Amino acid sequence: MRPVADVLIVLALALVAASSTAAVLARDPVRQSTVLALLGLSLALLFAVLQAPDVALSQLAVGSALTPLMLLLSVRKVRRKGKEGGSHRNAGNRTGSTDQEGRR
Amino acid sequence: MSRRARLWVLAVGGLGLAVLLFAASLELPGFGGDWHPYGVRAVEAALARHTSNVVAAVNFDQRAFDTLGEESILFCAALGTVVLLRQTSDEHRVRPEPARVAPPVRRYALVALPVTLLIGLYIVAHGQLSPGGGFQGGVVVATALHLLYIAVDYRALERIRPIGLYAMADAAGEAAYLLLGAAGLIAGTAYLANVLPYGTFNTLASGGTVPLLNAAVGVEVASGVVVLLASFLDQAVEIVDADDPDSSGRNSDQDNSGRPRAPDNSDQPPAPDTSGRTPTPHNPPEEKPT
Amino acid sequence: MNGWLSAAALLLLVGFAPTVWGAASGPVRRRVMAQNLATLAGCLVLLLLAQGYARPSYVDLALVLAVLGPAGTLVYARLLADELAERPARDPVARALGRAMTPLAAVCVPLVVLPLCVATGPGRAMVKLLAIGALLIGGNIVSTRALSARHATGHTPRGTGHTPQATGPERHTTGGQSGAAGG
Amino acid sequence: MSGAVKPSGAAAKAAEPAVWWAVLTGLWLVLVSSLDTLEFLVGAAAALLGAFAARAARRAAAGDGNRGRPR
Repeated sequence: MRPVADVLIVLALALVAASSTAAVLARDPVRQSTVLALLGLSLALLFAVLQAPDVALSQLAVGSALTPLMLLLSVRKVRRKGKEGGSHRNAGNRTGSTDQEGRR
Repeated sequence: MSRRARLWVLAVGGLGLAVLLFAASLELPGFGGDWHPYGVRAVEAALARHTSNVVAAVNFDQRAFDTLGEESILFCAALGTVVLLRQTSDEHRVRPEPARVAPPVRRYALVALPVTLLIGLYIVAHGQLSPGGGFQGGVVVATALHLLYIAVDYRALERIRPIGLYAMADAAGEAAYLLLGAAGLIAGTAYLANVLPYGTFNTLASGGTVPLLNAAVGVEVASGVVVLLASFLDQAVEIVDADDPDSSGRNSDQDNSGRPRAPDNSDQPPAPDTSGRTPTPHNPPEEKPT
Repeated sequence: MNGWLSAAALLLLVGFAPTVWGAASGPVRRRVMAQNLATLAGCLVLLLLAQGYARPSYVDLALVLAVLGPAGTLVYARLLADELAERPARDPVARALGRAMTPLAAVCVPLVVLPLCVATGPGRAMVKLLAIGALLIGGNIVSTRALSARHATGHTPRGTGHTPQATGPERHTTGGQSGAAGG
Repeated sequence: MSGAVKPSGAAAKAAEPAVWWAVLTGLWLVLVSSLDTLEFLVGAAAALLGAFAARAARRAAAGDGNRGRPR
């Protein structure tokens, strides 16, 4: 059992190293968010093979749905803000606007 | 202080830390070994108090005061988020549009929501027996509720999420933890001491105060996360700048139907939607934040 | 005991490790599908670990992941609808994953869960394993569907002046709506 | 399962949470490792919460808010 358990630890550790490096290298928050989900999952697996199921459970609970949700909501707000600011600078007439009572 | 002096201070501090860490690491027990001075004592104490999950015993019994601090961190984080992301006077709310979600996904969410909720409650209730506890289970419960946003739409979530109640539950969970700690003082021992009978080992009633503290943390975390996400969701879905009239297009949730949305306010004429047409900053009336 | 852990290591290597690469490169569509596959593989690895370490309580990890993993994928399907729709499945990996995901879940989950059930023996623990398996398959089918449904009906702009009448689940054609509510 | 029950009479109204309660209690009893009375009571209470959450969620998803606002 011992060698297999060690192999598992090494494997999980390598996965954490790989996914965290990828998370650092990803610059776009949207793309980073999927890598972060994988990083969370790898960390949970690492904690599980290190016999720390409580920590693994925390990581799973927070990392699998909550973190992506908060991250993507923030991205959406920031993008919207940028878009609004941009459209404002361009005198506000966006081309694709399909308002029912045509603006201006 | 000059830049050079600051760097020196940093270097000395870093060097000291490195030396201490190295010295400490020499005394560490071997990796993966069976014996650890702290671990052995913690397990002994946990078993003496009939708590089969030793981690729960450490978190909610032996070092319950630490957990009080951690719980308060989340409480303060939720509080700070609510304050920072509140609706300011130059912002107004738009009504989120109904989402278009494939019917199987919607059906799945309606089935998965109670199941996830139950699993969350199970994790909270069995913190003293198996991996889990108030924090993990509370997060699962909060995620369960948000399935309604993820797979239905935001208005559906808002219908089952009276945010005031959750804010109150958040505070009540925090208060329950504090008061349970005070029970130790009343019983004549220390704050957060385990004063209840320990119960039968490996049953739901074991561990003395551990399950109760778990429940308090569960309530606090679940409602804290709901409140936290509510501020994020409001900002991402409902709240727009008042000086930008173009709240009609793609900013909301989904479904770019291009219909200018009437603000959520009743004294605003909804039909012709003159609300934000002219870009004056204070056109919409003051609305209550959250 | 050894065999379960070996199987977990193997699954970690061939099932989970490639998803890290998939989630870290390529278009958003591929990344989200890799995340979906990773929750499936991770959940099965956790089940195998629980059996391999002879710790029945570790099964709770898999239980939580079985419900939260699909929820995570649905988060992406919901909030990245623009990104998922704008690249119409040009990526071969994403297309292959989208097609293979449901059969993969339907084959791999029983392949792992049924031996575990045999090893556990009849009882409530076995029913728990079966419930986890059912949640896992149902969740994966639905989340895969959500990803492809987004692609099909993501952003057809509706007629102007459409009043929001959200009474009842909106019926729109996404093709072949086989009810796949898990459990 | 959801959406199948149209709340017409009192019995129909009670049927949906009852079914959910039974299912969720069964799930709880499957999840736990050892059974005793307290376990069953806690499970039943949690399942009750889940049952009402299920109904509230279905109504919130189906209705536009005027029908059965579960506040």
